Amino acid sequence: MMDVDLSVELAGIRLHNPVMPASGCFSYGREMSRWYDLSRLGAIVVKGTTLELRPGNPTPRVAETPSGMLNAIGLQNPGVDRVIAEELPALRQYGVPVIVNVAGSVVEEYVETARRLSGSRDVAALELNISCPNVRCGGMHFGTDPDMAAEVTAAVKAVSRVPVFVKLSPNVTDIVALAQAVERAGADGLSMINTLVGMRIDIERRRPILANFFGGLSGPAIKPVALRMIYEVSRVVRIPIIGMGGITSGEDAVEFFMAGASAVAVGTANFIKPTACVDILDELAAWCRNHGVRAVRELIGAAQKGWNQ
Amino acid sequence: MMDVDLSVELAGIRLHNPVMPASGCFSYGREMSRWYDLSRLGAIVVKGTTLELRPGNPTPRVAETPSGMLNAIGLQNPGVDRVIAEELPALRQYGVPVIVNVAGSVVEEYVETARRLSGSRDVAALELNISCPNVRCGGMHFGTDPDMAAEVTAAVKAVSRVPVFVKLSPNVTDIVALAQAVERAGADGLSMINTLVGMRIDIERRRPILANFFGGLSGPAIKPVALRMIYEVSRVVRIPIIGMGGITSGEDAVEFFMAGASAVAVGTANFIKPTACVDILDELAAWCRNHGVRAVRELIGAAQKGWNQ
Amino acid sequence: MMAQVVEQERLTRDVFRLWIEMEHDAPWSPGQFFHVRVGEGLDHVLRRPISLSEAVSDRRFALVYRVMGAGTRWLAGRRPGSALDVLGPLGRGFPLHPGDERVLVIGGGVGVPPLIQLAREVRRRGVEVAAVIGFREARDVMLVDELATLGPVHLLTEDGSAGMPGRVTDALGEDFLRGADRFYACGPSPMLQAVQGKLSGHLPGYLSLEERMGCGIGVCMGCVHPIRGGDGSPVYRRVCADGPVFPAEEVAFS
Amino acid sequence: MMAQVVEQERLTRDVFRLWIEMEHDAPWSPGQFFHVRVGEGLDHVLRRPISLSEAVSDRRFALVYRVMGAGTRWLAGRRPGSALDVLGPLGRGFPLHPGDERVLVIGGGVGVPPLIQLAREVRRRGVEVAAVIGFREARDVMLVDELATLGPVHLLTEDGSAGMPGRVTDALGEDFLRGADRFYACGPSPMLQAVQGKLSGHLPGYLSLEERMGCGIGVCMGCVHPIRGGDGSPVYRRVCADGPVFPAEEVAFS
Ligand SMILES: Cc1cc2nc3c(=O)[nH]c(=O)nc-3n(C[C@H](O)[C@H](O)[C@H](O)COP(=O)(O)OP(=O)(O)OC[C@H]3O[C@@H](n4cnc5c(N)ncnc54)[C@H](O)[C@@H]3O)c2cc1C
Ligand SMILES: Cc1cc2nc3c(=O)[nH]c(=O)nc-3n(C[C@H](O)[C@H](O)[C@H](O)COP(=O)(O)OP(=O)(O)OC[C@H]3O[C@@H](n4cnc5c(N)ncnc54)[C@H](O)[C@@H]3O)c2cc1C
Ligand SMILES: Cc1cc2nc3c(=O)[nH]c(=O)nc-3n(C[C@H](O)[C@H](O)[C@H](O)COP(=O)(O)O)c2cc1C
Ligand SMILES: Cc1cc2nc3c(=O)[nH]c(=O)nc-3n(C[C@H](O)[C@H](O)[C@H](O)COP(=O)(O)O)c2cc1C
Ligand code: FES
Ligand code: FES
Repeated sequence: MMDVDLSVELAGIRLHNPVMPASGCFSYGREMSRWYDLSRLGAIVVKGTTLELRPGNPTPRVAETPSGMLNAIGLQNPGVDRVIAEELPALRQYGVPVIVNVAGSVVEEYVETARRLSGSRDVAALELNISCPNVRCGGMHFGTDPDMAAEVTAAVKAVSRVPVFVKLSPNVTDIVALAQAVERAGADGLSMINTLVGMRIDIERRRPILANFFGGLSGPAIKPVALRMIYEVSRVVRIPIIGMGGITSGEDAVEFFMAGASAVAVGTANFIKPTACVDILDELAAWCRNHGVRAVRELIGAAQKGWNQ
Repeated sequence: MMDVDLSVELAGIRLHNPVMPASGCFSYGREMSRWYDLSRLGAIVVKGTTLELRPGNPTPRVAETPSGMLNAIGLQNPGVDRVIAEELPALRQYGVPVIVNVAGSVVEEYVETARRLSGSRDVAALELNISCPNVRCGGMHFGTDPDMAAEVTAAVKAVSRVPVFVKLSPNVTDIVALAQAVERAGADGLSMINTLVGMRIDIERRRPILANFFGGLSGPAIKPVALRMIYEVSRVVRIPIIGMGGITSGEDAVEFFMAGASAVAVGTANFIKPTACVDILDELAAWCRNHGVRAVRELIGAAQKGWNQ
Repeated sequence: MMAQVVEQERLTRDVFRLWIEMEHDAPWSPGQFFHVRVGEGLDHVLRRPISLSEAVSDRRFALVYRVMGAGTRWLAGRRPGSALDVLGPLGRGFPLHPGDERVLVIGGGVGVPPLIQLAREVRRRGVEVAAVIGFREARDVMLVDELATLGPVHLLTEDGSAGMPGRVTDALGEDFLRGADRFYACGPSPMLQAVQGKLSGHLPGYLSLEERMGCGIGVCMGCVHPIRGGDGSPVYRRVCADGPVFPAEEVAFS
Repeated sequence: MMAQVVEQERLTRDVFRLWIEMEHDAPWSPGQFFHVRVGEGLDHVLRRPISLSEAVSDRRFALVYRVMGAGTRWLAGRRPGSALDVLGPLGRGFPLHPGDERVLVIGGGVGVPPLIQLAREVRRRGVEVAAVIGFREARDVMLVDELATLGPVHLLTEDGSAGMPGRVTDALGEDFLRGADRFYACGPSPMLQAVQGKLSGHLPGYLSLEERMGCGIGVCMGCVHPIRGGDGSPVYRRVCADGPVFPAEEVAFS
């Protein structure tokens, strides 16, 4: 049986394999450790963390959609200091890089949260979630304006001692412009995609299902949008992309690599099956073996050459 | 058994019921007439029509995605003159308003196509498909820039003797800005949403499945995005909205009405079942009866009042 | 985890009892739930939480569910012998208190099923059980026999078409509560809120809550409910992992 | 339209023959196809086109398919008695020409099945049929018996593990073509192109094309193939409604 080299490098961080959970679908790992050995993961990506504790949104917070789901959790988290003190140390034992997803409402909040996190020995990289509404700009999202996205990226880069990934929102006219703006601002990598904004209506009660009205659409339904955006962006940036959006199988992961991702993150699929990440990893390895692929790295961008070539 | 009033009014056009096919999923009606009596439809919406014949894209033109599909037909159509001469007259016999979807690459093309169509007695309204790339602006889409969208709308309005609906693309940061721009430019109504741009990769062949690389994502997968956009837009515009995006059942149609649509169009569901439009109409009527709804009009925007109210 | 469907019984026009057999023994307690995968393919990405209603061994369980939407409709179509993908039992069930001599179980609609196994466990410990159960109308009534073998059952229907007319709280008079040590309630939110209103300060007890769930295993924060902490102020806690059962006095309703 | 699964036979490791019985009689001709709904729920919005392989009445048909992906895998799991949602027979099949005395049917892989009923219809009219069929290797070979009762069968495999080594075009020598009035070919695109290249100018015939389909009924323009019109220039025509069978000399390959 051929040995497949699953390792990838992301902004100087070597991952023993390219599969990790997506932020918000893994909490801080404690509960998942009951379902499998977390050291099998390529990296651990934890819940969106803010400077202060956030209670999150009222419920219902989740709704089902065809091949997908909506969530409006509202970033419930205990705040960065408790995350550093109480959550991250427990992840040391697994010996895999920990990436902390950082959220905020104003640039200073991102910066301060990032500064504190990057000072922790438990943090290997940051992932800036710039899909949150910027309270200063009337709730407009950092992630939809290239200038704002660049500003928050540069500010965080200035204080961070670890690599900074910027997580892009798909709810934009021109994802390439966003990606290029944050690359120029110093981002070490990109995570894409975050959720699409959607809604469902409870027709019996004649109101939105989610208490927050709108929520983020994730799961297999959004996979084609994620692949398209990764394909477009990876053509023009030089920084690596962590690909996500509807991955539920090893073949899905292969699709993301071929579109241009250097690693993959698994979100909603964890709700289908708690062992999704490691199952996908096993399927990916098996696929490579069956297809004579010696190193998963070889797949990155393989479909970029395109059609009829 | 209670009699449900299914009629709606769209920009002065009275429809005996609110269900119609979505453009491109019904060709010019001839084939569908073998599956059911087209006079049962609220309106007929035909394929995107251009000034000159268009051969369309190479194949593969379609691909399946979870709860959805991608298409890159490329507007194959015989050109406006043949449509007027050969296709539309056959639809007269059904006695329902015919809406012609108009596409183009430059403003003048839209205008001339619209002028010729609006001169035909067989055309009740136009639907401007502004998702096509504008060749003058380097392929940028009319549908993603409010100024360009307003310009093409105003130019078509100036020559059209029939109401003009503008079909909005969901691939934008701010759908509300687009909707308001075309409303100000004189649009009589909106159709939303067109497809999301997506892609799939054939991992065995290591290339995009579609010969065109990217395609438009439609079907149930996009329903939450469509509902969200209709909900947002219907709050701020006064013109009616034809809602579409993943409708496959009467309950789906109810969701769209409650989100703010005044009529619904059915696209991809026609491929699941040729009789989708009339089946959905029957289910909608049954739902209204079972819920004591005397007129489907009452449902329009019913979920706008929102949660906890 | 794969389980096998052993039996599918219809209890009322829209409620079914599904017997499943797990591949392996699973620790369980009354009040826990299973997170059940529904449908084939990727159409439904969310599992459905259904409470454990009865356990006849450490691997054979009954789930009683009402057909509400697509997922439970699919479930009702499963036939004996077919495989079912379930996670569980999950969550924290009803705590039993040594020293209790008489407890009340209070259930409404599909909140009744989880009380069956609870009442059995309580009886097994020699504790007396009285049940107060409410349904909309006569044709919704179910599981009375199962409870009647364990103690007195007070049945109510909203329209009076079976048992006494009224809601469960109407049966919770002072006389009735006398001598009771604790209550356990499961049912729709408005019922739980009414029970809490009626009994708080009179009788300690537990409420089993319902919220829409994502993961069911504590990682997504989808299923939270405001629960009063030590300082009395409500914080969102996870129904799936910290509950579904919480001490009644700690549950905040908005 | 609902049909019932009557039988599911395995022909090779990954090819199955599914017998279905339609609710009503349906007019059919060899070379037409069914558009088959796969899966439950909304996961798969596109039907799968599968050719009619055999017709034993106006409502009982055989479909022979290879398991390729999720849809055909699902199909292979259908058991006798279960319902199947099919549209069809759709499209335009193989035209038969009065006056023909000897025809060739040429098939590759799962392009062979549609030739069975075609060969039967041809034989029924007293026309001689010779079959040239190719497969990858011995374990893929199927349907030889069905064809052998109708006329000579020339079997080829790419690796020579059964029949002659080579591809179908290797059997289409001049000697072999002598006396033939027409050919009918079905198989993968490269095979059809090779057959066209070999036979054009020598023998008139038909090709049955494959394209990814949306609607299957002619409304979406998803399934087009370039077909030469009267002026010789190719225009996109619909495989589902104008085909899948086209006169060989009109088919353009890019
Ligand atoms: C801890 C817990 C235990 C439960 N135990 C039982 C039980 O024993 N018997 C029983 O009949 N019902 C029980 N329910 C409710 C049951 O989960 C829902 O009725 C069921 O999920 C509806 O699924 P559906 O696909 O039929 O409906 P749909 O409306 O199609 O479901 C769509 C989505 O909404 C969710 N949903 C809809 N209604 C509810 C609800 N009331 N509560 C939670 N999620 C909902 C579904 O899980 C799914 O994610 C329980 C709920 C919880 C939270
Ligand atoms: C007119 C016609 C007749 C056919 N007859 C037969 C037959 O008799 N026996 C047989 O085994 N196969 C036949 N095919 C091919 C068959 O349709 C595909 O193998 C099948 O659709 C694959 O579905 P899947 O879900 O297993 O694969 P997936 O790859 O999961 O399918 C995904 C999507 O791609 C489409 N697709 C994938 N491969 C093909 C293909 N080769 N041709 C067309 N669409 C494809 C599917 O229809 C579906 O929409 C025919 C195709 C056409 C166009
Ligand atoms: C319940 C839930 C919570 C999420 N929380 C976060 C978060 O805190 N920060 C973030 O950047 N993304 C968050 N996401 C987005 C995911 O990380 C991921 O980008 C998205 O869900 C697409 O991947 P998927 O389709 O595999 O789920 C969340 C998604 C879900 C479903
Ligand atoms: C095969 C296909 C062809 C389409 N062609 C057109 C078109 O010509 N013009 C247009 O405005 N929209 C076109 N659309 C978009 C649909 O009209 C509709 O907006 C979209 O598919 C969403 O609806 P649905 O999910 O019900 O399909 C097409 C969609 C499909 C699937
Ligand atoms: S359902 Fe995910 S935390 Fe409870
Ligand atoms: S598949 Fe739609 S036109 Fe042929």
